[in-house]
Amino acid sequence: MPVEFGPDEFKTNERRTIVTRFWIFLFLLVPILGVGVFLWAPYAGVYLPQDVSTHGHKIDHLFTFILLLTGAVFIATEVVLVVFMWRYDRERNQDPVKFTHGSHNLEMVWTIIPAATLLFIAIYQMNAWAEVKIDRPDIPPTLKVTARQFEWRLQYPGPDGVLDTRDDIHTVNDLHIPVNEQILIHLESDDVLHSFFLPNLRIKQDAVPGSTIPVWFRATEIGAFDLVCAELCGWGHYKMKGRLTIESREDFENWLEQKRQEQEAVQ
Amino acid sequence: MATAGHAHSDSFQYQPALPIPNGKLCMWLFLSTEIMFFAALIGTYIVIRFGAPVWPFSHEVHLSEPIGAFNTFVLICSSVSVVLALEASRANRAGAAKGWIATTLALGVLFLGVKAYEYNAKFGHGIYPALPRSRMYEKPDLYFASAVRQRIQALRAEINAKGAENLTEQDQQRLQLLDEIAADPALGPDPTRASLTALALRIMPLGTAPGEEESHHAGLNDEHPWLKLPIVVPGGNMWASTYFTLTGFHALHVLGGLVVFALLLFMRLDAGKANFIENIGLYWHFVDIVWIFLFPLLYLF
Amino acid sequence: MSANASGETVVDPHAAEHGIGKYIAVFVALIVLTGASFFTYSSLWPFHDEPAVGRLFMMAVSCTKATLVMLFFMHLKWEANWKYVLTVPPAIMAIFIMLALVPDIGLRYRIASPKRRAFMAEPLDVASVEAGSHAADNGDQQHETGGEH
Amino acid sequence: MSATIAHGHEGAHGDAHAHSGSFLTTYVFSRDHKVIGIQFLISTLLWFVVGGLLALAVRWQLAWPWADMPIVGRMLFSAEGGQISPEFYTMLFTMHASVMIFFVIIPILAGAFGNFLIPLMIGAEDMAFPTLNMLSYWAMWPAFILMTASFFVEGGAASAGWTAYTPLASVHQAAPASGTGQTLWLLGLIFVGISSMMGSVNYMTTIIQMRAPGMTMFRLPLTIWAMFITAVLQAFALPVLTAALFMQVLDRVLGTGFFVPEGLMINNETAGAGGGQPLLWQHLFWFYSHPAVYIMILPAMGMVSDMIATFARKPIFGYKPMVYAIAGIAGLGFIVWGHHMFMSGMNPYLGMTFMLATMMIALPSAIKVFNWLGTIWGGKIELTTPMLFSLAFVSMFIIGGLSGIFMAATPVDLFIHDTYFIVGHIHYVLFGSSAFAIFGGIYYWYPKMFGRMMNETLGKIHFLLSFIFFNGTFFTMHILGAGGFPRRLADPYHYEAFKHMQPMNQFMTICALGMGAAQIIFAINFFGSLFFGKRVGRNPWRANSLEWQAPSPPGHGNFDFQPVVYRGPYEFNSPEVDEDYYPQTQPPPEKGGQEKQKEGEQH
Repeated sequence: MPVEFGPDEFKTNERRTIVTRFWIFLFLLVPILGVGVFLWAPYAGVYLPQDVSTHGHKIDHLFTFILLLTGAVFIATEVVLVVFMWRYDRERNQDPVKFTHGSHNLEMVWTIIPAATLLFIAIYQMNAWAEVKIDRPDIPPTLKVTARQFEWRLQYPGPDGVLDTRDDIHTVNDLHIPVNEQILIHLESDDVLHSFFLPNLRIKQDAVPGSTIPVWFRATEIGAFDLVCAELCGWGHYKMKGRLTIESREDFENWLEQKRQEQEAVQ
Repeated sequence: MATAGHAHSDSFQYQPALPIPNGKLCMWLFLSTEIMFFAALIGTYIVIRFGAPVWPFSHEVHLSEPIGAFNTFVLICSSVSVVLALEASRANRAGAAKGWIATTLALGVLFLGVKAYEYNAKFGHGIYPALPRSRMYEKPDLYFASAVRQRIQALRAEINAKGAENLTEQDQQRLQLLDEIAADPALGPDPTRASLTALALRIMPLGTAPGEEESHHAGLNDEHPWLKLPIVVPGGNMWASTYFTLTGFHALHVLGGLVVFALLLFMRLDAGKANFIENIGLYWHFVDIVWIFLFPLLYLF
Repeated sequence: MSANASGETVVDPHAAEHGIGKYIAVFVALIVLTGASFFTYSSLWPFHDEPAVGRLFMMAVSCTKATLVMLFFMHLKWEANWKYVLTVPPAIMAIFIMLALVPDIGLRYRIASPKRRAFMAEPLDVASVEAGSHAADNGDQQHETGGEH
Repeated sequence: MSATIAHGHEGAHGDAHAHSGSFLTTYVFSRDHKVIGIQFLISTLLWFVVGGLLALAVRWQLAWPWADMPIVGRMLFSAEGGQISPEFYTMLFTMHASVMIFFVIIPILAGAFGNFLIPLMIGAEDMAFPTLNMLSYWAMWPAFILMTASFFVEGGAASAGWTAYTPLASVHQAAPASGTGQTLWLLGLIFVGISSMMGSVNYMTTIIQMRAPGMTMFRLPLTIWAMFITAVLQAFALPVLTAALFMQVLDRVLGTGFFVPEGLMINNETAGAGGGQPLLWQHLFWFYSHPAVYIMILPAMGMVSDMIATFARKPIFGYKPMVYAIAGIAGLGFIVWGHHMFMSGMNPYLGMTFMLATMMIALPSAIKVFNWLGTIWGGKIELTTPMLFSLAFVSMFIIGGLSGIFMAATPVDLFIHDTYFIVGHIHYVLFGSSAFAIFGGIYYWYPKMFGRMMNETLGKIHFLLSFIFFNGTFFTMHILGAGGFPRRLADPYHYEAFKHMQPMNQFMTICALGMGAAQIIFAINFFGSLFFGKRVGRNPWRANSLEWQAPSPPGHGNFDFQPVVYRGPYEFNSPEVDEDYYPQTQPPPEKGGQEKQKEGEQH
């Protein structure tokens, strides 16, 4: 009894070679364009933004390290896929099919090597994580950030140097910090979840209502950057935008004093 | 071969698998999903309860351990009766099986009845979660005082709305009582912490911790049920949230079992129904086990 | 098939058929164990100062009761090994999810904000009220609740 | 040809069974697993259209924010002059994700393919509980109706993201749209959960108890293994979500305080009792929703394994490691949910634990990819449409899997969390992998479902356009994310730093439109082939597994003979036989003479 083939393509072999080559080329485009996009990205300015923190380079380094590692695996596997498609195409491959159910040794190899690599990455990154989220500096808070729909409320200690007293200085969406100093922020939320995201400082932390979450960093360069809300907080999420100004100690104190006087003038 | 398609059920054979009927396997798998369902609920209760700064003793929320224990007893009895129904059905004693199923049904209804009585007692004391907020306050603070004031005003307005000439003697007494409460120092211009606490205790005295001696003195809300003044139960909101959620979902499971038992009463429960009774029995025992954990967690801890 | 069904070691699933006496025994055991939970409330219970002991005791009693129900009423005692496959993984995961919730939810007041602390429940300070009421407010309060004092 | 394939005339056979009940019991309230599977397939494909249109609207806003939507804009938002309002934008991406995850990918894999394939592939005449199976489909309808209704209630549909993070989702005052719509959303998902629960216990029972004689667990096709493990995942993880959904409903409706801390005031109103913790929701939600990611990919992996072996004409490489990898993914999948919460304020030590487990879950995925490559090594590859989709699955899954490692590394996640990197990653896994496998699966099993072939040329055009436009849409998301581009912003260009990324977004939107248009070809092919497709015999692809030994389409009861299984499902090009395939039911050659064996005699 004749075997019933489905599609016509298998009965007639004309045009098939060209068509097959086309598909293989299409799959080859994946690694080529994939790598290409990542090579092009820094030139297009769509890549890790300028880093102005002391810990940021570790994160960037980890990112690059993982990118190179996964990039190598990506290129290798995609190329192997394309080569196999080329080599073992039905028309091209005149050898008999390799009738095998697998290889125990190969399985061991490609289990143990990735496992060791992954374990290495896991351990390699722990220090960076601890630096950002665990090893909290033992200093009084520089300021308190309270997120609410849809603004950032910032509260600096007044002349007494203590938060939550009458002489506190309040600003909205205007975050100033001194450069090259350890900053400790107490992050709170008044209503829903928000996320305190400073792309240039490689800082991200959700603000959770009911909790005070410490955030610490040290900025290394003077400049103005974005403060972004990175957790959906309602319809106005997109406009919950703040401005981060990193400035010298003097400028910072002048600004603080100016704010204090403005505040007193109102009261 | 060509005719095989017409009588599949008889002709199809399957690879030997677990030596139990499909229905029983399915029931056990269903019960493992139920384990996870109650694990989420009970786990939530445990972390919320033991993480809370203060949690009410059962007497503070008018929870009666003997009633809970009685309900435990009822469920254990119903577990025995359903297992006896299974035995009777396996022995092909359909009448006896139906009797035991009817007993189980009656015990289940009794359980739900007791549950309803308990719920009613809580509702009567104002212990329930409600939007935008219930009558329960976590601490005797100014919010509480203002809520009491508002309630008193609302009651006054309600009585006065009848018009001065229509007031009965009872209404007069009520107005008098409201005036007395309004004169409480806690509702005055500057209440102290102690006076606010005193007001809270006057409205609803808290129960006693286990092991302490019971002292029964009724609060305003108990003496005059129409008052329905706000109350203070520290930790009461989360207590009510978890208590009603846990017992509520358990009661729904009981109800589900009872529906099946009621349907069973219309069938002939001979040996042919034994597997079915075994499956519903498994479910019923599971519901029993959940209660075995809920009872100490909610009533005795 | 189940003529020799009295022994507990028989693995025959029908062994339970004539074991009504066994069910009664389990029933009695369950009642006694429920009573044992209540024992923590009696004045004879020696650990009133340490509630954790009583709670552990009650949980142990509950686990025993649940095991009895599963073994006898749910016939797990006479089932093959599939019973472990179906009951142990959910039990492990049930405990695991509870444990995983402890650091964030069980300890949620560890990093509570000042605002949260301000609204947080706290035990009623009954002692201060009693001290105050016996001194000054006694006369005022007597009218409503005096009969009880 | 073996006797098992030769006998039986499918046309006559089909007729013998088709008219046993009325139209209503045969096609609507059917208890036949194949009809239920096709019902699931059609329903979910319709929701696929809905979800896709929502996605296109999201893309429109990202490319040209506040621009009038052409044609449909005036109809939909006449109040805003044809613009998408920010409230509506939050609804769009919320409902896009909810629909795609809960109404498309999960039900199409578990509901449609699971239902159709499980009894056929294990050699059973139907599911263990046909009525329960029917109920699991009809339990989806309340969900469909509730979700549809939620678009039309006051305030609009759910808008707190598909993750429904509290308190935004659980407090009425938090968002104008988190009113009735959110409650309906929660109730809808509860029904989806009930449906999945009924389906999963049924699948497990069927696979354990109703395999044909000789079909041992390690002779099951990988599709079935994947379906089995998926069912286990659903059975154990879903109840936790159901409990959490109920708690959020209670928080919203009754005023319990599970997810609300003390003293929470939103828009000057008290937001409920208090005493709970917002992170509780995230833990319970991700306890299900992380395994759900595997629920959405494992059956696809199984189906792809079957297709790749068939079209490489070669046994699957490392069958048992593949099975163990599926089980490993499932096992680890339960203890990695916290990696969605690294930035959530979770205890950082807990985060470290979750990070270790998360790293390890990349391992079984890697093993699977290597085994697929091993399978096509030394084969004779036939580039049919299903095979193209399967190879695309492998190619795309490599990207999706590798990009996951970035998120698993907690310090890197610190930066890319909640950026478009995540969006790219999830779409490579869910669209590039799962949806491509679904398309492949439809092309592959369509002949079995309807007895006709889908058009190969149209199929290949569909593949070509989908593949190109898919990558055009989603690959660039990775570098957008590396640039810090946050997700869920109605107007990202509000920030100076992201303004120069708008042209890239426009390119992506154009690709997305192209991808949407490509699906029209698929729809034409799918529905056209019902009437004009070429009729096929039992085994058009010359595959081994049991479903291909049944008539196409199989009649009620599936098999017109008692299937007896002699070997695993991937014995292609076996030296034992002359043909390049070796059906599971074909007796070994030494018994070749006795073709008319009585069922179950020996194996």
